[in-house]
Amino acid sequence: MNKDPKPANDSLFEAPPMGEQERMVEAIMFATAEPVTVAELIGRMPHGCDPAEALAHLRKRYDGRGVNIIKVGDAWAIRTAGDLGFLMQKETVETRKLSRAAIETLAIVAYHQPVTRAEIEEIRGVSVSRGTVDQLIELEWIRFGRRRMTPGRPVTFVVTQNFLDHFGLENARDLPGLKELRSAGLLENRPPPGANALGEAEDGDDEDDNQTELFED
Amino acid sequence: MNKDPKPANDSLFEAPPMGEQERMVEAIMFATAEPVTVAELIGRMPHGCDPAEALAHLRKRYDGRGVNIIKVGDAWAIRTAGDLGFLMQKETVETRKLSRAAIETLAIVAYHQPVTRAEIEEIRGVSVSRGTVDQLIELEWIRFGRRRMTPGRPVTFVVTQNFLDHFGLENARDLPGLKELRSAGLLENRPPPGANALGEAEDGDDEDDNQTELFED
Amino acid sequence: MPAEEFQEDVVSVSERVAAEALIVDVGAFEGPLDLLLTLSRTQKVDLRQISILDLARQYLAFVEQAKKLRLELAADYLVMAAWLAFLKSRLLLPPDPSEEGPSGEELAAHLAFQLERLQAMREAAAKLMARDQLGRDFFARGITEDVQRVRRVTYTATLLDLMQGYARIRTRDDFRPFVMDRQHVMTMEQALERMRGLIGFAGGWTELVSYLPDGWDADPQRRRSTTAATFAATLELAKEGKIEIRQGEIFSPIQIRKKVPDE
Repeated sequence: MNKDPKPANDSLFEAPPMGEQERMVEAIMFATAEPVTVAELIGRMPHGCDPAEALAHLRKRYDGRGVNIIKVGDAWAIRTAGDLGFLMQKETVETRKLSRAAIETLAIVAYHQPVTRAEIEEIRGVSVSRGTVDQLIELEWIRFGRRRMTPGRPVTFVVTQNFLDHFGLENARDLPGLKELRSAGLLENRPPPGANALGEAEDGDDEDDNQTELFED
Repeated sequence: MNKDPKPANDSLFEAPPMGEQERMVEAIMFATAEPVTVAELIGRMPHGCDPAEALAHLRKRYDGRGVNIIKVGDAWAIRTAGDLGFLMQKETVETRKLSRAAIETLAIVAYHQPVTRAEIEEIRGVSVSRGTVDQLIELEWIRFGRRRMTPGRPVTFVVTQNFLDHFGLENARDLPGLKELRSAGLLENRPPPGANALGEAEDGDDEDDNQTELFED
Repeated sequence: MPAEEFQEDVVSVSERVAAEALIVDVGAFEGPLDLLLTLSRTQKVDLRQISILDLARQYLAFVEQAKKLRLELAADYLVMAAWLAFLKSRLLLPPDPSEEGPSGEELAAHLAFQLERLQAMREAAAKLMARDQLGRDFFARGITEDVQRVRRVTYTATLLDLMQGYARIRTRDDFRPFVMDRQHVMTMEQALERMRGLIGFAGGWTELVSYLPDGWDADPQRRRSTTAATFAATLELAKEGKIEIRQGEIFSPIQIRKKVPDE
């Protein structure tokens, strides 16, 4: 016999005070290594809570501390302060060294997204090996975006939240030097004057068609 | 590419201020996958630091917060505050239809209250399992009524306010009688052929009247 | 500077290229555009002010050298060489108004753009990799707690369920769901067995109705069931080649007769 004085429906009750909500957000954020969205917080906290406001308070509280609350895309995460990395050698995970091709491809996806394979190849001047793309996808730094509405409907690549998290970016607009590159016109997709100036653009396109088929399901 | 402004040999310099040390302890405790001992902290922090003191400060700082610094053996760890453990559970509510036995039992309680278990069994023609009654009580749809003043003083069951709320009834007398059920097409219009198996329903439609009496008080 | 560090191998190659006129080391380049970018460095000017004409000359000289040394150049290097030779002639000769397509200047400008863009992306990549990185410079929570999933089951019922439940009890005998009334049903198997015995006598066309068993035609339910079963049985027999079926027109009586084996 459940003599619970409270009816089942929490929404009848007031949300906990903001200080309590802040504690709740703090607990949830500390519990996980992954960034947490406000929607997730809402889902886990009692009815009527305002995690966005609690987050703002919490963020201020951790300002200048050993760990900070940072924004990653549309999610939030606690990360150690950047200046304390030297203490953490023990935690450093030796990551696979990325090839130059992979690093450049990653940068092109980040700065030009959404970008097709053909466009990456056009920028780098060489074909992009499957392994390079696979490696970046496996790292969960890039993912497939929408198909481009051009002939062949090529698939595009965009960077992920993991990418933002890894490089400590709030969002892709914060990429270093993005504004300068844009104002210099270097992020434009300028078609070569006349057709297939480099003679290899043709191959690139073909490749893309093949690839498109591969991803069709 | 760690732009550490400090030279490699720390020992020549003074230990960082306590506030800094606190940040360091905080970052290490946050990022380390296991509880950390003071000895480990000493080993990882710059020369001359006093992690024990920093830890004491930090501990105070987290007092009453969403996460606390707690002692695990002779090591220290950041853990969710005990009262917030419920946030680490995600409740998924699954709604299931009540079993036929439970619905029938509930219906009998509603139409015949106050009713004893023996009466329910007599009406249903089968025994009522303890689980079914418990389930209805747990749902707060039925509760114990007064004991019947008959030999053995059996306990009776009545429906609750929750029951009325759930089914949108003002009171149990609002439940439609057999006649109404029939005219609403919920019963076949044909009168039961021959005698009723329950022996008590031979009065057919008169039953409704009986039932009404039951609710008269 | 991290950008330099990132470019290290390229820089050293370009230095050698500058110092020793031309050493053909194609393996160090990622294709013709990369080679062109490296060569452009020897001009020691801003990429925006680069002389594409000089660059084309340098590249062609590179390819000549490779040929002299009998080195195999990949096809795309040769394609680029041909294209640059064409570009060179366009840039040197006065424009021919009869010729269609983009001018030499336009083509040169685009090549300069491509080089500048590639260079810019390389610098951007270096800046990106120089950022603090998760798990290297800053860190996520080491001791994570999993969210436990707790499943809570709530039960529900509607007023209709309740009323129907009650009605079901009170009128139990009205409802006989799930009990097939075998008394009034003839199965196809039963009909088939019966027909097999009878068909031997059906030499001529006989109406199907006449095969219905006695005592099944009074009750409509029984009649329906036996008609359906018998008809299904005759179809089965026709399929086996034992009988023939005919019907004059729609809704007219169905007739059957035994099929003579040698027919």
